[in-house]
Amino acid sequence: MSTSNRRGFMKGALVGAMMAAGLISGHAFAADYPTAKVNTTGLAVTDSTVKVGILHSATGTMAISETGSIQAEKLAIEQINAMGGILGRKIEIIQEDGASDWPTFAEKAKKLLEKDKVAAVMGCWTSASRKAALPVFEKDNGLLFYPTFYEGLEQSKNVFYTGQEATQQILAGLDWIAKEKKAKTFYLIGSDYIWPRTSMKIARKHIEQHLHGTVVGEEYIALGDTQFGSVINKIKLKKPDVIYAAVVGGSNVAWFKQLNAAGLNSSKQTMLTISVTEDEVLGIGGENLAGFYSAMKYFQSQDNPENKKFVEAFKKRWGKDAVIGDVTQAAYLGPWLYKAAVERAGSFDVDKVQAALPGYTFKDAPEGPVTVEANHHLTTKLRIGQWGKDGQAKVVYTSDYIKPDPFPKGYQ
Amino acid sequence: MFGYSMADIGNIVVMQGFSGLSMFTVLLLMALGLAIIFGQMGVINMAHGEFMTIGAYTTVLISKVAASYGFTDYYFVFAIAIAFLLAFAVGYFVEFIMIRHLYKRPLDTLLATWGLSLVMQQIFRSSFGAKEVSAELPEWMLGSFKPTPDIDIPINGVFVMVLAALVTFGVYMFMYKSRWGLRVRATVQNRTMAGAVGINTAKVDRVTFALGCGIAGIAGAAFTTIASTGPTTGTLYIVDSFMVVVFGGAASIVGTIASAFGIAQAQSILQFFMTSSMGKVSTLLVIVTILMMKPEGLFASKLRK
Amino acid sequence: MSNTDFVLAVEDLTVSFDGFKAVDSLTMYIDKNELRVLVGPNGAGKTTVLDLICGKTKSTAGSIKFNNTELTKLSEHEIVRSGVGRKFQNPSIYENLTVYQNLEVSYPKGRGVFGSLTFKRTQEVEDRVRKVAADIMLTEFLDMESALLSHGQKQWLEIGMLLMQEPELLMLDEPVAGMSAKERDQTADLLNRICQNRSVIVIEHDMEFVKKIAHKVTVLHQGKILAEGPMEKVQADEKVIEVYLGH
Amino acid sequence: MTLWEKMKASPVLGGKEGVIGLAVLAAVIFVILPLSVDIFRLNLIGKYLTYAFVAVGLVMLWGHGGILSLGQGIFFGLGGYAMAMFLKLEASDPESTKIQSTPGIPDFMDWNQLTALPWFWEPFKSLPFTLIAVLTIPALFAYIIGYAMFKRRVGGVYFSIITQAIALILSILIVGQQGYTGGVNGMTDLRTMLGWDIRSDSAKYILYFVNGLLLFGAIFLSKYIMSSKFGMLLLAMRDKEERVRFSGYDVSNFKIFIFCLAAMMSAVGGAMFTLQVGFMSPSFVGIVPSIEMVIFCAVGGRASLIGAVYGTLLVNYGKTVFSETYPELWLFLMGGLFISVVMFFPNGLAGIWDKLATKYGWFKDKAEVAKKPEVSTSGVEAQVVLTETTETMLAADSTNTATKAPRKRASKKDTGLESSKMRGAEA
Repeated sequence: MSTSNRRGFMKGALVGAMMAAGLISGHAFAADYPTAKVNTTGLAVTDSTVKVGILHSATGTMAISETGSIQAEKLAIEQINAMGGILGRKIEIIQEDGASDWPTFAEKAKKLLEKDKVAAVMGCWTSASRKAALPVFEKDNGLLFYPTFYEGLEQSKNVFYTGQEATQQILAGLDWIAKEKKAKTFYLIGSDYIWPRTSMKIARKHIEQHLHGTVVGEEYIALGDTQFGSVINKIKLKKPDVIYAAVVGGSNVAWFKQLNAAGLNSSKQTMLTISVTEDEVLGIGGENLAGFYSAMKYFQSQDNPENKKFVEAFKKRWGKDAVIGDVTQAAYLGPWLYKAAVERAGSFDVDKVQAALPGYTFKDAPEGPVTVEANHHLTTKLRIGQWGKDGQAKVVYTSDYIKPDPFPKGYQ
Repeated sequence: MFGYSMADIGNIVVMQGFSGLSMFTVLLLMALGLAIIFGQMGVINMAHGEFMTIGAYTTVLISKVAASYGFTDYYFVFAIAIAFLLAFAVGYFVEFIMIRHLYKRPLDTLLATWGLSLVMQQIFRSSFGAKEVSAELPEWMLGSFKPTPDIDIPINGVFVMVLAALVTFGVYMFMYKSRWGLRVRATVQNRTMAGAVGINTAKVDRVTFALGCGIAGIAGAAFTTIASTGPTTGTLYIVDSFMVVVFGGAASIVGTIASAFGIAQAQSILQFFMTSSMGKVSTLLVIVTILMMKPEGLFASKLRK
Repeated sequence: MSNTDFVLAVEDLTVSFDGFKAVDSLTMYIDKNELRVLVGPNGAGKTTVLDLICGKTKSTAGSIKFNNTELTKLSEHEIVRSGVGRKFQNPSIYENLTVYQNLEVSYPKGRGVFGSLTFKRTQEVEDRVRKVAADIMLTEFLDMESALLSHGQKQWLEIGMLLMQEPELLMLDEPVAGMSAKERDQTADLLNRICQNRSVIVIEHDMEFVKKIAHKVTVLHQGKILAEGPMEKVQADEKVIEVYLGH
Repeated sequence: MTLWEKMKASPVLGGKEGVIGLAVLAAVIFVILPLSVDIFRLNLIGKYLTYAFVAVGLVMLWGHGGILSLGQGIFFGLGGYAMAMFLKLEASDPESTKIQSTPGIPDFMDWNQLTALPWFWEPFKSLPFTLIAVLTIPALFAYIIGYAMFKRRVGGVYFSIITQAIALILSILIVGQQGYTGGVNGMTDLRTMLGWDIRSDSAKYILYFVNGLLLFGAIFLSKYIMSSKFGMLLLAMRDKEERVRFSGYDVSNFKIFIFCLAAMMSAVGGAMFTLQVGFMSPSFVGIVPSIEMVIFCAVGGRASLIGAVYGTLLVNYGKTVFSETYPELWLFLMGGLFISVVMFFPNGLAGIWDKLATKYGWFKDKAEVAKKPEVSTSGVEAQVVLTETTETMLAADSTNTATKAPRKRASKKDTGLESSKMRGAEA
């Protein structure tokens, strides 16, 4: 990592991480920050602890995706606690299950904010769960760190979005594939809900207006549908240069398996997807993905030292078979950003924390340095990974820094 | 279809025909076990999808074991056998502790098996983790068979097709050509009478239920080749399975076959000409409309009441 | 078909199940206040005839006229409302309700959705229930849950439920099945009493009982009428003897 | 007569036990809960109580009528969406949506490139229209479904599975037509109703009480229906449909009516849900919530109106508590609860109460007890023999008729299975 101003990491990921963060912020002691001063709004902050909520689906269909986020957030919090916590206060986790049910997210968010008075919440995964919980955060003036790449069109003072918004993930990826593969015709396919639809809308405009290409087909699959025979035949008929895919959940696995079986493997067909991370590969199987591309801001295989350390710590904590996808890494950023924000603000008060975070650059993020912008999204790079049979992606392209633009002009 | 060559269209027609057939066999395999449990026994088994998931996880586990012994080529045959046995055994046990107390309350079996499905999902999650997993497929099952350079026939589709044919044949032989089948049918038609002529109806029930579950296990194993395996995978299949069985006329295995065929062709064609999600909705609407007009399904046995 | 003076005129009635003709071109007329008994071996089509008249089964061809109203096009409840009552082979009563309630439910008022919501137990209802209860010998049991009645009493209760509707035509499928000898006698009296102002069709196997009640007997065989007339005449009919003995 | 005596004698309320049951429920909902929990929990309970509308409807439809609808989520959703459309329009005034390409339309429409409000949204600018729509749209929908099915005598399991399929279709449609419906996200961020902030604590209190009153309204209405001839016919249809038909009743009309009524109750629940929770999403329309609602009813006792309310509260409270305390285990507990209720307590909480009450002789004279819910493990289709109606009818009997004697038969001390066995012996 060239931008890193430090050298000589100590062995052992945990110790390394402790030291790393320690070097940046300096050790803080609770005594320097009396509770009455740092907590003026009645949050669950004592002289020795601060309560933070984790709100993801541990059960239901979304548990498949959200488990990684829970693990990353817990790991980050344990590391923060091991190096002394935030302003000398250990983080106590209160974990709630959103049960893959959007209203439950709202209910649990309310419970965390109103009953437990948590100082911040790491959570939500799907847009629907965030949309359901958002009014609660806004009304109770809570703080949410949201890890998933999403469709944008949102900006709340109560949320920090640690994943990419749609334009960050889409535009540079399309530029790359159009240039690299000389692609002119695109087939867009996604699951039938807001994120794929919004993403495809942006992709279509970009393809038509900036790349001067053609969209030869646009297709949406009912959530949970597992039969792709007809869709694949339509694609075969249109023979697009690139399939641009945003299929999710159980459908995603079926999509790749059936695509491959129908002879459309990477030797015949270029595909760029924005919905496959290392987590999904577990279910799809590397052999069905080999050669296809994903556009993400992070891949587990990145070989910068911060990432190596992170991967090692993650596997040590959650087992050697654990994999880390884009969202998992973004979830890992949440607690660290929160820690930095509180320390910059010198207070746990939500308003002060909110004000303190924009402008901060987190240099030790596994993906590489990220900067929090005034619109509460992160400036990040985009990477294109090409999947191998082993279920890991080789990073074949890394973009420049891309500023977040949740309300992109000309794409709405 | 302007702008495409005749050859293109010809190829698509062939492949589309195959994809309709392939969907047919998938639906059939999904529904066969339920046709026995729901159609013959009247048990509304909402945990049918979870029995399929048992088969799927079994296959995944065996593929892992096989891989570690360098034995990946033909493990699938064993996996299917073990998936059947395991799902059969669980079904046998479930019948014994739960279902047999509920035969006279069919709507209650729906609620109880719903509870069962929740419990099974959590068992899967606790044992295998919340994330999806995949079975490593043998080399020969990947890719496609090419009669001409432009036509791809998916091998896993062919595999599911062959398996569905075998299982259907097996079920047919069992139900209509074996002594056991005779007992099953006798018990279903007139329990008291069957008991009176010396059939152990309790045992027949148990084996029949377990058999239906075992077939679900086979289906689950086969579906690892085309779809996902996770704790909640079963929920993807349950409604389709019931639709097939009900649409076919619950008590008729021929009906189940016919209805799987009809639904698959309709959905396959509609999804080709409409968007996938509207194709699915339209298919369901057509089924529901037909069912409203002909509630007994396509192949109801006409009885003189 | 032309109009007739008969209460019930069945003409050329046919029904087939998958080609099997359970009732085959049957023609039969029932007079006012007549008590007709249908006899015949099992599978002769007796119950099917009743099913056809009351609309439970739809005919393939032919006509059924009740007071010159065509019944074949009407639905079950319309047929009942036009004055036809039907008792089933197995006593069909509401076991969770009391005898009183069983009779009350059968009272022909408040038969629509909103009528039933606003239905009140008036003196008229009360009187009618008591009168019918007396007819069917169940006065003492009015407040008993009907599941607790004996088999014979259940049969009577079902007849009583039909009487509540004051039908012009009453059809009874094996009303004395499962009854003791004494109950059979009581039932015979009951039937003789109730057919005084209505027509009754009875299906019965017990020839002794048939003799006690029948005005006329119709013998069915394979969906067709084999013989019809007074009991003595029918009993002497050679075809009838052949069918019964050869059976 | 004093008021107390009048109430006791009322066949609608269900005798002494019925009156006390209602009084206790009223005390729980209107006094005990509001005094003992904070506004957060109370709002949560208010949310649970919106499901109780569905459960009460199901008691009539399923417990008494024997018609198991697995599509009650459809109506809950329709009611909820109707209300949400009104609130969303109010929240989308041009001022607060000025950053949109088309200000003045709901945000999700703007994201989906709609540039004008669809025609069918227009009337939802009016609250009176919305309130009428909450009741009539689900009823109309239920009428169409009910008419198509009951006139063709689709019943039992087939009805259940077809309603389930309709629930699935509707949820796919809502998700698919996101420009008009908000898709899988639903309609979120609802704030005010005619300028009144529904998210404030005071509004939550008020809505909770309104919800409670409406629920009591639904219960009273149901009790009235159950105690009328209609209620008796409903039971009769459940057990001997053919007989009812041949007593001159058009059975399908009765079924359609009760189905529509249950649909309307569900819809009121849905509308109250939207108001109290502040959003509506397709996750209430689909298969899972529809089955869950049946389970609330089963846990409470499928034939008992009051039981249904307690069942709803218990299951949802259990869900909340278990998922807070044992997030990894709560499915085991829920699944186990459903299985055990069905297998061991088919009459749910109401059945347990009856057993206890019988054993200790609370409220009942033993003769009446004999006619209480009999479940049946021995019956044909899913049957429970009923509770309130028979009992209330009996109460009415004792005032109207003098012949009490036969009721006092010695063998009727026991309930349930024992007594059905005895009946076998007597028959």
